[in-house]
Amino acid sequence: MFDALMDARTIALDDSHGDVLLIVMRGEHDIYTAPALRDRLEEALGEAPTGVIVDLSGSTFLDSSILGALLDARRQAIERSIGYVVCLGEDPEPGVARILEITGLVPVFPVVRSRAEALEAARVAPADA
Amino acid sequence: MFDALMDARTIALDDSHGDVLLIVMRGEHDIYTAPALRDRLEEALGEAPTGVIVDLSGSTFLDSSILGALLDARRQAIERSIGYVVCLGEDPEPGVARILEITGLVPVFPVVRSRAEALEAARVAPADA
Amino acid sequence: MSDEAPIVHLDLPARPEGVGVVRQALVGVADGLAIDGGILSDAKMAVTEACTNAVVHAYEDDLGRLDVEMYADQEQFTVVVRDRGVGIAPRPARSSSTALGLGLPLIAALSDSFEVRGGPGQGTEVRMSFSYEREADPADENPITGGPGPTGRWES
Amino acid sequence: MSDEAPIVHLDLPARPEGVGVVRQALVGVADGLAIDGGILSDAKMAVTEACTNAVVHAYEDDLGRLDVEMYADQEQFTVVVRDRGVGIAPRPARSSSTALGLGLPLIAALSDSFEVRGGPGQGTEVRMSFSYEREADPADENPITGGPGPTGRWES
Ligand SMILES: Nc1ncnc2c1ncn2[C@@H]1O[C@H](COP(=O)(O)OP(=O)(O)O)[C@@H](O)[C@H]1O
Ligand SMILES: Nc1ncnc2c1ncn2[C@@H]1O[C@H](COP(=O)(O)OP(=O)(O)O)[C@@H](O)[C@H]1O
Repeated sequence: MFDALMDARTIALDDSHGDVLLIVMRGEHDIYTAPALRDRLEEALGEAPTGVIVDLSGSTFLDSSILGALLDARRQAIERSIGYVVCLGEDPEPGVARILEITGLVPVFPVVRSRAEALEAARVAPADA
Repeated sequence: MFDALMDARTIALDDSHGDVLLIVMRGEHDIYTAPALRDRLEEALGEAPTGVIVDLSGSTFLDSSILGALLDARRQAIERSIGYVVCLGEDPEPGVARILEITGLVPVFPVVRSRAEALEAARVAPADA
Repeated sequence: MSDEAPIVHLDLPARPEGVGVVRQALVGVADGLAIDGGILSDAKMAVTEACTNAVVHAYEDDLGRLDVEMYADQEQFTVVVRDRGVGIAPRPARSSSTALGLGLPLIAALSDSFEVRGGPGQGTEVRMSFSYEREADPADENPITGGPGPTGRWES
Repeated sequence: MSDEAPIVHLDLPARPEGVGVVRQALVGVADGLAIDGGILSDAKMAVTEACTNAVVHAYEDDLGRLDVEMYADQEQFTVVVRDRGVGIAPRPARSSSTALGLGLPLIAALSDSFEVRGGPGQGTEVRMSFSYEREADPADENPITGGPGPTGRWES
């Protein structure tokens, strides 16, 4: 176990779930990694799957630049009628859970806890616009 | 899981192993925590058990002030004919393993990997002085 | 730690990669002060937002500096984030901007007290304090209202 | 990051709790530079030893300051640790001292190059560089010899 690996800020695309693409974020994310996240989201949405899940369960921190990127992607998903869900994991870090809660964004994205719930919800195209 | 808990620098005394006292160090340790470590070691050696184990398996970093404290305690253990072992764990952090290796201190303390080995070795009083 | 001199003074380029440096330094300070995990988490977020504003809004080029001081007294620790940039001023929303508009609301919601100073040509100073023990959650006292608008900016 | 200006300049009291702040700031810098875990680990240790020396040896009282700069270029990053204390000089080993005497040897073993400057009355500056990619382990080139002596000091 290397500190630097534990702390590594990674954004990986997981395409092993068929029609649903996962974007898996680990470590701390902010204005420094936001451009890479926007690229990845663009990529995932562009491959026009049934749905996209942003998996934050391995993430330890996110700021408002990340929320901005996630909300922009949500808008695009709605436009393209692609499912879009944020997955928080069962044991989220305060640096991730708190900002989602106090901004009231949990029902907006929506944010779910488990991977299973996320996969189910991502296969339903968004209702609202 | 709170960052601050994960990073917390703690030094705990574990007396649940009968005649062997464990000093369990978690997180990063340096000149700031060295005085507390010296106190704990003094305390443990003073209770005159069969042996003392310093458990570094949850520790992520240690510097030469900590080595100094551990070596002083080793000297005292030898004087008092108390067993003394450093336990590194099966998957030590580089911030702990590296300094022990490059200083050649692994055979000196001695340093062992598992808790079981440590308990066994700590019940043997040191041979050299 | 001392009440008078800053525990730490950081001076670094106002660039995206600097924000994490400030956050890590804050973790180091919090370690020394044995600060509660939830409060540290809030402080990391508020300080990140203040630094991000300096990185995103203060300077035209990427040569500007970001200046951060951390202080502690018996009741609270304080982080001051300062830039020498254009200052907070009414200005047309840049269409290219990806800023959400949640920075200052988050600072208000996550700190126990805060102060923003400055103006055009004076740069900006954001001063945030965090009590070691909270009587109430500041996010209840300064709640974030509204939600994302159709343009991407937050609307309250 | 820039090759010229320091990525970060830290100024803090030369006290034990400051050493962790510098280490955390280094982690933040390393994050931005995507530095290998093993090299970061070595850098944390070498920088800790240099800061500890400033804390332990440089000043008579606890009012002195510790000054740290971090730079990066294409091949390596460099950390400069500076104090304005008494300077490195031959002096009687204090019997009360708990210093092991491994600080400078560890700095030599863990950095790819280093330099110590100063002298009586001039303070001390330790400059350590760490390559992003190593051809050899510096600990093989500058091995630590000897072992703990009967007085508690390291003997080589
Ligand atoms: N350090 C700063 N320098 C200049 N302008 C700033 C600074 N901080 C904030 N501002 C201005 O105040 C506005 C509101 O800031 P904030 O609430 O943090 O939202 P955001 O940064 O997401 O736009 C910004 O859009 C910007 O115009
Ligand atoms: N920043 C400093 N200011 C003054 N003296 C120093 C400084 N750094 C090192 N020294 C002197 O050099 C000696 C050797 O330092 P070092 O190898 O780091 O071992 P240690 O600090 O464990 O004694 C110290 O004992 C001290 O006398």
